[in-house]
Amino acid sequence: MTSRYTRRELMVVAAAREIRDREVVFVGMRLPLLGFGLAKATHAPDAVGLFENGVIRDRPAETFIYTMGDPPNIVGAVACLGLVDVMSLLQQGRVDVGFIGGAEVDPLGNLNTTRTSSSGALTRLPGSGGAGDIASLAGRTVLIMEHEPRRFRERVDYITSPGHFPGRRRGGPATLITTLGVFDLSAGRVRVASLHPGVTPEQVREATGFPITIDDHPPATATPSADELAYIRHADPEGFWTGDSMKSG
Amino acid sequence: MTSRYTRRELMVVAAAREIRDREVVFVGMRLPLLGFGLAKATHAPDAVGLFENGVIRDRPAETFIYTMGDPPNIVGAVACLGLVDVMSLLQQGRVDVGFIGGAEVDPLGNLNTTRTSSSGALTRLPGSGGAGDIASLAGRTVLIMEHEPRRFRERVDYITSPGHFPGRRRGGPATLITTLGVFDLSAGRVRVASLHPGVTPEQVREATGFPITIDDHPPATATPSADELAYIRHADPEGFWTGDSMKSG
Amino acid sequence: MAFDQMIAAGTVAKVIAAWVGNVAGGSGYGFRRAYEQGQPRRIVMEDHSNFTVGLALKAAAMGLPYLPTFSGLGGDIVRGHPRIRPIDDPFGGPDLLAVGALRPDVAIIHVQRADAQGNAHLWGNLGLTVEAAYAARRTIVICEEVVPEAVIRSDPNRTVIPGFLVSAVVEEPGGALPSSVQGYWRRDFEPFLAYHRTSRTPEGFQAWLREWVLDLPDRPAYLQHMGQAAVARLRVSDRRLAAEANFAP
Amino acid sequence: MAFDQMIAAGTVAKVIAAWVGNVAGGSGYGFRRAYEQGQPRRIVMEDHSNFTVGLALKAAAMGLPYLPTFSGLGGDIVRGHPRIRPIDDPFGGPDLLAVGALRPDVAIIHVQRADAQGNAHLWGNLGLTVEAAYAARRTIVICEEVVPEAVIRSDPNRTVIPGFLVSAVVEEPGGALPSSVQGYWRRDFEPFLAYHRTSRTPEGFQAWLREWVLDLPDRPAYLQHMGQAAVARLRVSDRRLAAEANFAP
Repeated sequence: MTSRYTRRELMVVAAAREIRDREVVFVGMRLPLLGFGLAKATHAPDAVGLFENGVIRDRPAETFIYTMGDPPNIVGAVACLGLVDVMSLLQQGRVDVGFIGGAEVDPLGNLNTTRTSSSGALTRLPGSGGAGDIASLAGRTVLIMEHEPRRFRERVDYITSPGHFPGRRRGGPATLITTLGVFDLSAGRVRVASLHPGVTPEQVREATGFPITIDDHPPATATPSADELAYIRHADPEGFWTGDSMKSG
Repeated sequence: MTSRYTRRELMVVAAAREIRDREVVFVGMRLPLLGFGLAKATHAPDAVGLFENGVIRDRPAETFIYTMGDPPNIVGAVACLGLVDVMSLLQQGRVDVGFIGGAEVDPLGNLNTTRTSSSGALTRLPGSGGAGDIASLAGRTVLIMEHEPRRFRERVDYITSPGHFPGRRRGGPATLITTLGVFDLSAGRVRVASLHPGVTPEQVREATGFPITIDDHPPATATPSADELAYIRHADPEGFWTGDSMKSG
Repeated sequence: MAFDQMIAAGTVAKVIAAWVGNVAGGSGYGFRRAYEQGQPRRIVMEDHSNFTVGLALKAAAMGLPYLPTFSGLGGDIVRGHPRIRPIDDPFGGPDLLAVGALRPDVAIIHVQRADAQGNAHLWGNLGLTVEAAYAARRTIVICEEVVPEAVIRSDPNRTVIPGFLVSAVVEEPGGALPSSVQGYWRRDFEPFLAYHRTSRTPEGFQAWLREWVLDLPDRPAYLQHMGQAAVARLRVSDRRLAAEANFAP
Repeated sequence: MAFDQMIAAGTVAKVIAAWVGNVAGGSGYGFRRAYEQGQPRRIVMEDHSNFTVGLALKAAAMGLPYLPTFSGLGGDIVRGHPRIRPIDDPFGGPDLLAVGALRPDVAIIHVQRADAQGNAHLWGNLGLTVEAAYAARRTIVICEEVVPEAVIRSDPNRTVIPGFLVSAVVEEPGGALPSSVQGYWRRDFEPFLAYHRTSRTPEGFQAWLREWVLDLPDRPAYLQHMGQAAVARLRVSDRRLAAEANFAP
């Protein structure tokens, strides 16, 4: 990480690049929300964003929002439907890409946000929210995680958001964006796509609780341009989501 | 029929009397719509009416309507939802009574509005509309028919709107209002509740294509009061529905 | 009535509907000739009740192969039906029916206003409009007015169809005539009566088809043929505005 | 957060939810203590995704024993779930899950305005509000304003809950604070952060409970305890009105 941008800002840029123009995106809060806004402001002006509470937007809210139900996220929305309506569109296959996070991930891209005993004691997490639905039903999913050994597990304790599995109807994890790099999950295993500037393969191996294949000279994740940073800092002026201490899933 | 009121006006009054106060009523067009309005204006001020297109009203439209989707039926509605929404409420069991009509009826209260060969040749009728749903799902149903031998059949050619049958989940035909009388169907057979003034048991037997039991001295259907007639003529000023030539189901 | 006109014109191979007729008179003569005599061509008829056809569209809208219902049990509509079959309740309750998804190739819907992206505001009578728009492979929105996107965004709860479901937007004021559009056009009832009379014979229908379809190149010509006086009489100029809804954040 | 508060107060025996936490910080400490340590009492947890809990309510709202879905296949939420089980597609497609109906005893919902009969106008964020109101045995509507019925009737498409489903109407301005109400109240984010901090320990929670619940007899006292300045800051005084919708017939 350089002094010019935080690792989370880099992750927002990586998230934005997962969105293609004209795609329908299932947007989460935090980094994906910023990534959606950034994609709209740059290479994907005609992308459309769905929120699990029923909101459909084709541009980010005018002001900072803490939750997707906050009034500024309604103002200027193209539609404000119910949860079942947008989930129905998701189930229909109308959503190209969805973003989800978790406390634990495994090589198949399974995510756990329900409960874990990885620390020895039982820890209860908040639960699925819409993540399990997005994982099941989106055209592809992008996973966003803090890269720590206890979070990268051979097998997650509980599959809240299913990754690749036999008989999957559509979709599945395409990309994993972490605090250390960007990984391709589309083939059902974890392959390094790029490492964040300054991150070494050894660091990644040590932070990953399962064997991982890394090419000899993996490319570096593209760094944020000045315009991209300007956008992010305008959207998250106090670094609530992109500051130094990222909150998990 | 006397000169003071038409037989259809009498039927509207009979229909209104089938509605109790505070009931939720699935309203059809024509006579049931007038009956609902009349009940509201008299003994059932707190009844609520559902229309199959999604409209919910607690008073009749201000002006005459030809169809339930006509703009005056939206103005002043308490809610205007979709068809599936009101049908869902019907399926939930939230509707106390529904009104339906048909081209043919049989002793179990089965109604046919789909197709018949009673005249020798095949005749196609418009179909169920919402009638089959009301027959299936309302707390009870009131049937409204022209009383003619070819319409009162031992077994209808096609059951569009099911009457009494083994395994019925709820509801079923309660009352049949015809151009000749009012009949109780609640026990799964046709029993005369009242004959319209001037109608003889012989007339009814001749006009009914199946055996029918009539008590020795059946009561006469209560005639419309001046207030009731005034209401009906205000609501249907040109006698479109209550004039001399009634249209079938 | 539109069903009947298309059938009588010989453009329809199959009808999937709960009701085919004329709100003015009941019977649709074109439908009857096709169904009873195969004139001008045979049609296949898939009969429904309002709720089952609504559920068939809703199933497609929800991305499901079917939806369950209790409606129709004990009747003939669902007997041997190509899209409806009996199923068990997996939780051990009474038997149900499964209504298979109906996914139209095209849905054509008329709304009051839409923006150029197809985000559509609709109010008044809803019926099955929203389900059809969600279910169809392609949805064409016809509107009274194409409005600036700020109008749509001022009230996202009024957007019943998000633009990303819409293939084309057509600005065609009066495009729904002789049917009504809440706040824009009254129903013109006379054409329903006239069509009912004239369509009684194939010759009458052909005369109607020539006069009202074949000889009129576009909608302005249609309105001109209706006559200025009729158009003026049907156009809504009163205002009964919805109560204010403040979306300020 | 309300979930967490009720659980930590020991008033909850069972939770049926997709997500239990605090929008400010993720974890709900009261929920964690109950789930992990049985403090102050054991709770039974029925985990869902947003869509499956939505479908459970929707099934009850539609009067059905279940609704099918593809969401959750391949994951652990649906494994051995008391309300979700695998089913066949009766039309021969891929396997599905059946989500059993969830019928709450009471739904408590907050809307902008309602008339004295409970006909309720709601705009902005919808989520699962409508499904809950339809599904529950009793629905209590809390509103910012009880308005004359003419206000509700001016815009029947805004009436998301018809009054005949409503058991009680409560006029309680600010009753949703610290959450937002579109057009009336901004979200007060600070209490979410403060609760997150203080609820980390049982003692902290008890202090919170005393200060914000037990020591405040009613909602006016709650608002007074918030302080005039906070209330003034949160109250929306701007106006961003929905575009006109003309309902004239």
